[in-house]
This record gives sequence, structure tokens and C-alpha cells, in this order.
Amino acid sequence: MPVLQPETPSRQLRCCGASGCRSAGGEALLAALRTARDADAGAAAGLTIKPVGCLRLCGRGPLVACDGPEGTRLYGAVPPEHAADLLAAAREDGPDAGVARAALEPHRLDLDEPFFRLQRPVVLETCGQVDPESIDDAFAHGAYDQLRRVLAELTPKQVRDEVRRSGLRGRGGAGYPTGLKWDTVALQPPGPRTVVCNADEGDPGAFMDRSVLESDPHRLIEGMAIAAYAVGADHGYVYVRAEYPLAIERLRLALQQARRKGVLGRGIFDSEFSLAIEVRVGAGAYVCGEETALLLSIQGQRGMPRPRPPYPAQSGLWGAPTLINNVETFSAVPAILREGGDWYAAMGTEGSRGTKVFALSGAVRHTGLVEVPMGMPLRTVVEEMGGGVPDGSAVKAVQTGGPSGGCIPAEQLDTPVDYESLLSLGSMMGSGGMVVMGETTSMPVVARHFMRFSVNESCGKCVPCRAGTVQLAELLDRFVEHRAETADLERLEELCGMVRATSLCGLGQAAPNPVLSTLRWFRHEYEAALREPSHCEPPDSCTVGADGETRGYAP
Amino acid sequence: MSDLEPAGAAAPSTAEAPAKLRLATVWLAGCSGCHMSFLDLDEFLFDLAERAEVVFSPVASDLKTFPENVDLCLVEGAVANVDNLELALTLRQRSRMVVSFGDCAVTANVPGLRNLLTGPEAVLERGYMELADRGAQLPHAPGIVPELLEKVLPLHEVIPVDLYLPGCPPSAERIRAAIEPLLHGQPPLLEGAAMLRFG
Amino acid sequence: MSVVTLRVNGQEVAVPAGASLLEAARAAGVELPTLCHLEGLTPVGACRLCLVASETGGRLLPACATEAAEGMAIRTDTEELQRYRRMTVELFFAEGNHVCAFCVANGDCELQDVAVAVGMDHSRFPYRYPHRHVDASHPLFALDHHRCILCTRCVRVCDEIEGAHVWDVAQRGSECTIIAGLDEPWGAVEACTSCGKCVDVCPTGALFRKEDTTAEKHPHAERPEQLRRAREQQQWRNQ
Amino acid sequence: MSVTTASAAAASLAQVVRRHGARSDALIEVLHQVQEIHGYLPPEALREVATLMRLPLSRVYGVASFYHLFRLEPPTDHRCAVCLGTACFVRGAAQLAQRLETRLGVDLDDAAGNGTWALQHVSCLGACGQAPVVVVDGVLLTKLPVDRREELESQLDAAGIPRPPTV
Repeated sequence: MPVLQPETPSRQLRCCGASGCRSAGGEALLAALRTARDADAGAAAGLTIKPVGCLRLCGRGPLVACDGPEGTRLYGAVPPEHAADLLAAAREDGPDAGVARAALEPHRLDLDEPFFRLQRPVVLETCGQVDPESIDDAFAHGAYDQLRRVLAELTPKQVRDEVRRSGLRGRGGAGYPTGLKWDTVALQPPGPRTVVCNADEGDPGAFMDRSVLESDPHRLIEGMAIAAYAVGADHGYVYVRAEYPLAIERLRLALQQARRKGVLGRGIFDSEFSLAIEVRVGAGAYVCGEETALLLSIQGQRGMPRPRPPYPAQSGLWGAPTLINNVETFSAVPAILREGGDWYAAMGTEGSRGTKVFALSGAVRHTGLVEVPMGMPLRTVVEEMGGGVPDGSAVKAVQTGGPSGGCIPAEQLDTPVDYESLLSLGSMMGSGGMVVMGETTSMPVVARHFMRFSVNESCGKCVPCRAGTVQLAELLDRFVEHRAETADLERLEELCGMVRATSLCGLGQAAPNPVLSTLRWFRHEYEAALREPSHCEPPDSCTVGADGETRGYAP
Repeated sequence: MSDLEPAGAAAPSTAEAPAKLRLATVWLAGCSGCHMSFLDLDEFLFDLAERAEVVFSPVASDLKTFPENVDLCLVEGAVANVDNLELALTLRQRSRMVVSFGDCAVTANVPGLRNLLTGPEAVLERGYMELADRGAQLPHAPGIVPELLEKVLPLHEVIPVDLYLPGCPPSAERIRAAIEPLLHGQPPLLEGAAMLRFG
Repeated sequence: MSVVTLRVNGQEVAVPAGASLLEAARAAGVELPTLCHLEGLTPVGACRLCLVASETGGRLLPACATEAAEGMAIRTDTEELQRYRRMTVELFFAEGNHVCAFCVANGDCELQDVAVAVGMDHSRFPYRYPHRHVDASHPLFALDHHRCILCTRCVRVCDEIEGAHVWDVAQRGSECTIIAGLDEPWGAVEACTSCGKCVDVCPTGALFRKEDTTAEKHPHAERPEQLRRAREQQQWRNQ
Repeated sequence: MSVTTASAAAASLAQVVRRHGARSDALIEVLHQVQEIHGYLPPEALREVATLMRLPLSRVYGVASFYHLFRLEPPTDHRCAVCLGTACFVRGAAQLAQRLETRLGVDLDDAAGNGTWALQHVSCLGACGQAPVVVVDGVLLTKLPVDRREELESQLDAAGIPRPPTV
């Protein structure tokens, strides 16, 4: 199914009501549309104005999709003054339709553009189609069909087999095989188990999970419920970062609706299976995306990671085996069960099956959400779909994996997007943020940006991360301020290696990655930042800077 | 390090007594305790005098200018003011081997505590104004009273250092264990609590 | 009691099931440097000094917090581990205000000891001189935050052995600090029983008795283990 | 705070704790709600939470101070948050933050600010498509023209951010 185009097009206006478009004035537009419709009740009869989730091209928000038998037209950056035009344009052969469409033409977005055409919606298949605040609309789009079928027809083991067959790997960043994780939890000694959804999407530049939560929360709930059934859990938590108020609101509403409709609770769909799901809201700590920290935070404590093993699959919440997956992972499950694991595995590459959602932003013409098959060349995503740098200059690098990832240089853009390829380039898949950088971006400055992030977000438990990132940020200051020496370059690399190898959790272990990857691909920028080797002749010629900076003696 | 031969010995060996090693000791921002400990070497000082000529030292020489061609220079104290800095840069240029001698040189130690205040102004304000019983006045004598650096630094943050001899002060035994091999052109073994412990 | 067999630096050792790699190393006669770990308290694996390498590769393992498993083979002193340990100690020194010369713990300080053990003769990382303070509000004891290395032994001994939970860690990252109560003066926290266990286990001169001056502090790091054993085995029960 | 509102706040605090059955794992939820009542987490409220939830004081403070969305100081009347997420960063957020610091006469992330205004950073607001963005007293400003000084200043004027007093 092509992206954004409903199977059975009825006459409707779909307005994006997700955060991206809201920040661009989506609410005002929706209100204007409703006012215009009410003012013109007769003419607008039979026309639905439907708030939906993300329509992908966030940078051109607010977005409105105009559906009719002749197909779907998408409009972007529509000011509320155009509300009447939108209504007119959506009406069949109204006398003003042509005029209105002409008036809207500057806002028209071409759905045949690669940005839309090359998408392969699986996780996002209903995102932008379904009203996220209506469980009935979700039902109409097939929500909970798979849960019903699974409970009636499949054993937990059959469900896990299907997921294993799909080759799905964790979409939170590390890419651990999902089926294997489910098996590990399921095969623990008898006793209570818990499922946890990690919705603490903290990587700057990543907003995939937020979009799913805001666009179709029922898909996540269904995925979690299927997982809970598959591993034998009767309790679940969704841990959402507090910075996502709209996502929290919609998720809470969806859970309430699901309980009311008997999709959650005791004896779901007349089976023996029961499940309760609670929402836990974070309070501003990136490290809580790390699973052991997340579990402590759910338990009302400081989110400080602990050494693994034991893994949460063995000993998690309150010591019980706990399955933790992220939003996108759970949300892929309903489609996998509907179409079969083999269907999913047929997409993507040998090691990385299926599709992946990316949030494309930075110095790129088309900013927004894309879901593509794994293995698509990075260049296709960034240059074709993203349209390259807005001023037409060349892409310098693409940052993936957030503060744990790295910068991939332009000359490596033909690399396929999959877990192993990105790792081999010194970056990582991460949760799916993809930030494009143009020629003007300085790499030591980028590295320092991320290091400061890690300094700020370090929990402080282990020394390499708590103190090492601070020293790394200071070293990077020297490069940014052109007062570094050759010895600083060695020290930088050595300390990066140490922090990576010795930190307790993934945050610390990955904190040096932005430095190491920029050192690998843009070393010349660091070398150019070395200050001129000084040939100080004491006493006067070696000046002491105002900051008392006195290094730089070269014997 | 092991090639530390007296500067005078570079020439083809003759039948004469081997040239003496040119030794300097320097006192930067420190309490002179390391030098006192040095003097505690007692009779070893005689052995030292056999092998080395003290060419610059606050305790054994009247020279005011740091000489050229120094073989071994022990530096006590941190780098706290412009005079310290100037001397540090000079001695590095004119010495083949520089030793950070004692905790102040190695870590900035007690002199470094003023780094807890932000900048020299705050230090002077605290010392000469806030804590003055009477006649509070900031010292200001350009060219006479050396200006304070923004921060007190350990020696190795200013010049490359070849050897570190921590301790506050390093005991005479530790000093001897470090110097004695150097006099014979050997690198000392700086390991274990006897040689390394701070404080 | 079941036993697991493993190799430490090539040497076979047998330890009771459930023992840590640290215990296994000791059984093999290998002493690993530690700062946060203390017998009798829950291991946290925070100081990273006891990291060891598995011969089969993979991530380094904190020996204090990793259970010994049958057939494991670890190395405790590779060249890489030695480099990392030295850097770790340098980072400790650089992040606090550790001035041994006039410290109450001078001469009997675990931070000093590990510096010697890893051969740290100076820190390549600039000292940061953080602004910290001294809390001398308690009638018997004082806490000098300048010397704190955030090992959390005080937090754990107060929680796990004394049961008072006076201490905790506040803030995060490089801002982390040990607090009493609601970040109050120690002397104002009613929960404190003045038992002094936190002072006994502090590896540096951060927690000390007020009567002690330079180089006069002598900790009692063995106490948590003694107390725990006595309690669990009811060694000191009357009758 | 007057006596009546203080006791009302205490009563609602007790209600908040009761709603969670005083379960210790609800501490973060409870703190969120206490902050909603007071605008921040005053020490008396934290003490009350500890008592009602039967938790050590230091545990409550440790948690409250770990999470950056919890405020331990009363907030300033006006607040400005600048997004330093990567997408905003690539589009000049660092310069924007500097500009705001100068304009308001405050240091970034100093909760006390200048007494009236405080400027904080946020790591990502998820408005990456509208980068760079700033939130002024809850209102989102998008696509700020960092490179065009005049235009930027007038947009900041319009958002109510005061200019520094001219000397």
C-alpha cells in the first residue's frame, strides 16, 4: 500500500495532529477547518474532517491530506486562511473546487516524490490514516485483530516462532534479536513476568517513537499484548519520557479505551489471558533509556544502570523476568503476525530484516519521518528522499545513532542502511535519528556538542563516564578553540578508548563514538585545529594567554 | 633517559676523571620542604658532590641566572606566577632531564588550592583585603611583585617532564633512590609505595 | 555446596557457586585493586578498577559484580587493563580536590594505595578543582566533600547494615554528591544514629572523626563483613 | 503562601500520595504531581512526601535531584527554553542560545536566571522539522532565523523577551 493513501478513499480531510504539525500551527488549521465547515453546513455535508497522526513531511507542516475517489492530494504549510479552500477543494465537483485547488497549488506536495514513493509503511501503515484518539477508528483499521486471532489460534510458542522467523531485531538501537529475547524471558523458571515498553526516546533528532505513540497508540498496545501473551506476562508498563505530553495523553486515552472495550484487563477476548498496562512517565533523564536504569526508574528510583548480567530477561522489575522492547519493535509485531514472519523477513537484508523508521532532519530539504526497507543506501534516504541540503550544496555527513552514534561521511553514503554496515562505519543504527550535516558544519564542534550532551546526561555512577566525559569535553574545547597540541590528539584517542571499554553502561560506552567516528573520517579537521607548534624562546616570546593557558612548549 | 651522561663526557674519553654531572635544583611555588628533604640526604651529599656539580640551586648556589647545559634539574613547586613560568620555560630549554620534584610540582598540591577561587583577583582580594587585620591593600608593584597566573599548574602542564618524584616531601631515601641511578646513567625504578606514594 | 572451576591468569581455581570473580581471583592469589567494593556490602561495580578481561573476548567484566561461572577463563592484568586502571585513578584524582599533604587519611588511604598499585606518578588529566564544601555539623564526625570519590560505601553501609539510610547520592553526572537527609547539614538529620560505620568504611579522608587531624585517620573497612556475618549466622546471640 | 493555601496544598499532597497507595515505586509520579501543585518541589513538601510514603529523606531528595525536569528552586516568573537537539544544533541553536543569554543577561541553565527570566536548554523537543526552536513561557517559536540578526531580534521582541537595558 503506498504511503498515506487510504485503501477505500472516502471524501475526507485528514489533518495531522501530531507534535510536528502542531508546532507548525496544526491546531489552528484544524479549528479553522471546523469553523469553516460549520459555517457552510450544507455544502460540506458528507465531508469528514479527521484529525490523524503523522503525515511524514514534518518540515512542511501543518499537513493536510485531501482524499477523494480521484486519489489523495497532500498540502503542506497551509495557513488557517486557506481552510475554506481546503473544504472546497475536497468537495467533489463543487463550483469552487477548481478555483480552490488553484489557490492551494503552491501548497501542494507531490506524493510521487521519492520522499513518499520510496517509503514502505509497515510500522507506520496506519499512521496518518487512523484517528489516534478513537479506538473505533483503530478497530476499523484492523487494530487488535491479530491479538484476537493469536489468543484464539496460537500458542505462546507459535507466536514466538513467528517473531523469530521474521528476523525482527530490537529497534531501540542495539539490534538484539527480538525472538531470542522473547524466548529468554518465556523460558525462565515459572513465576510472574512483566513486559515493558521503552518509550524513553531520548536521542536528540529522533522522533519516530513519539510519532507512533501520537499517531496510533493502539498498534503499540496490541504489540505489547501479543508479546505479553508470548512470554507469559500479565503486567506491563510503558515508560514514556515526560517531554512527550501529547504522546502520553493519547497513550493514556488509548489504554483507557482498550480497558473499556475489554482489549485489556481480565480474560481478554474470552481467553485465559489477562493483561494490565500502566504508563510511567520519566522526568528528564536520557540514561533511563538504558534498560536497567529504566527499570529502576519505573520502581521510583534514581535511574542508575547496574552491571549486566543478570539481564532484565532473567531478573528485571522487582526481580522478575522482564521483557523490554522499544515502541517500534512492539509496533512491528501486529503486521508480522498478520502477514507472517516470512513476509517480514523477505524485506531488508540478510542480517537486518524488515523495515526501519527514520527521523530525517538537519540540513536537509525534506524533514520528517520515513519508513524504508533495511538495506536501502543511505544516499537514497538522504539525497533522493531527503532532497539533499536545502541550498543545493553538498552533504558533508550524516549523523546516525544520536550521542551514541557517529558521523558518516558523504563518500560512504552508498552504504546500505543496516545494523552491521553502520557499525562498520563507526556509527550505529541507534533508534533511527538521521541528522544531515552540510559543508559548514565543523566536526570537532559536532563532537563537542555530543560530548556535552553525554556530560549532562551521565548518571554519575561510574568514573569513566562521570569524569571521563568531562575531560573529553575539555579536550574537545581545546580543538574547537584552536589551542590543542599533538599530545592532546593522542590523549583524546586514548581516553576515548578507555571510556568506551570501561564504562558501566551503554551511555558511557558509546559516549566516545561521535569523537571516534569524526576522528576517523574527518581527522584533518582535528589536525587543522592544532595550534601552530610554538618555538618559544623564553622569556617573552611565549605569551601567556589571558586565561593563563601556558601549554605549548615544544623543546 | 638511560643516555644521561654528563654533558662534558660527550667528548672522546680521556684519562682524566670523568666530567661531573651538572645538577640544578629549582624552587618554584612550594614551601622548600622538598629542598629540606634533599638536604636530609646527609652523607650521601658527599657522594653526590663527587659525581655532580651543583650549578644552580636555592640551597647551594648563588647564581641568579639559570645556566646552560644542565644535565639534571630537580624542580620543586608548582607554577603559580609569571616568574615561575619564565624559569620553568628556561630550565626546560637548558636541561637535558627535568624531574618534577615533590607533590607541588607533580600535582600543584597546596599552592593549587587557590584554584578553588576564581582567578588571581579573588585570591588577592581574599588574602590582602578580607583577611587583613589592618591596612588592607592589594599589592601592586609591576616588575617587582610577579603577576599571578590565572591558575596554579603542575609542572608537566607547562613543560615536558621526564621523571616524577611525588611526595610531600619525598623522603631523603626516596630522593636518593631516584638520583643515585641517574648519577650512573641508569633510569631509576619508580614503583611501589616507597617511591610513588603521594603525601 | 556446589563448586565452579575457572581459570584466572591461566591458573585453575575452584570457588563455591555464587562466588564473584573477585573472590575467584583472590583464591588464585591475585589481588585486584578496588575502591567501591567492600566485603559485606552489595557490589555496585562503579569504580571500574577491578575490571577483568575474559579470554574469549567481549566486554570487560567488573570482578566484584560478576558471578564466577564454570569454565570461565579470565585475565586480570593485561597491558590494556593496566593502562585503563591507571587512567581511572587519574580521573579520580582529577575530579576531586585530593591534597594528600594535609589529609586526615594520609598514609592510610585506599585512593593513595591504588595510585601506588597502578603506578600513577602524576595525572595526565588536568585537575578540575570543583567547588565543594565541608559539612562539620555533626558533633562527632565531619564530611569533606573535596575528598569524596562517590564510591557509595557510606550510603550502602548506612542502608544495608545500620538500616538508617541517612545518606544517598543527589544530582547526577559530575554534579553527583553525597547528601544527608534532604541535602541538609548532617548534624540536623535525625535519622543518623551516630554509629560511625560510614566513617569506618570511607576509603579516603572524606568521612572522618573530628578528633583526628592530618594522617590520623584509621578506617575499619572490615566491619560490614563482620557485622553481616555475625547477624546472618547469629554468632553473637545470647544463650 | 497564606495559611489556607498552605494547608490546602498539604491536604492535596496527602491525597496525591494516597491515590498511589503510598507505593514507593510511585515516587516519581508523586513528585510530578507535587510539582504541579507548587510549581517546584519545596523542601517541606519533600519532607511530607517522605513521611507519607515512608521513604528515607535522602532517597526522596536523591530522586528529585536526579531528574532534570524536577525543580528544587522556585521558578522565575518567565522562562525560556532553547532546544539544543542535534537538528536544532545543525541549524544554529548554539548561537541562538548565546544570543538569548546576552539578551536576557543570564547564564544558560542557571535556574535563578536574572530573577525574572531564566534560560534553560532542552535536549530535544522533537520539533526537528521546525528547527531551530525556542519555547518562551510555553509558546513555541519555530524556524528562527539565526543568520538574519534583525529578523531574529524582532521575532524575539514579539515573543516578549526583553532586550538588555541600553547603557
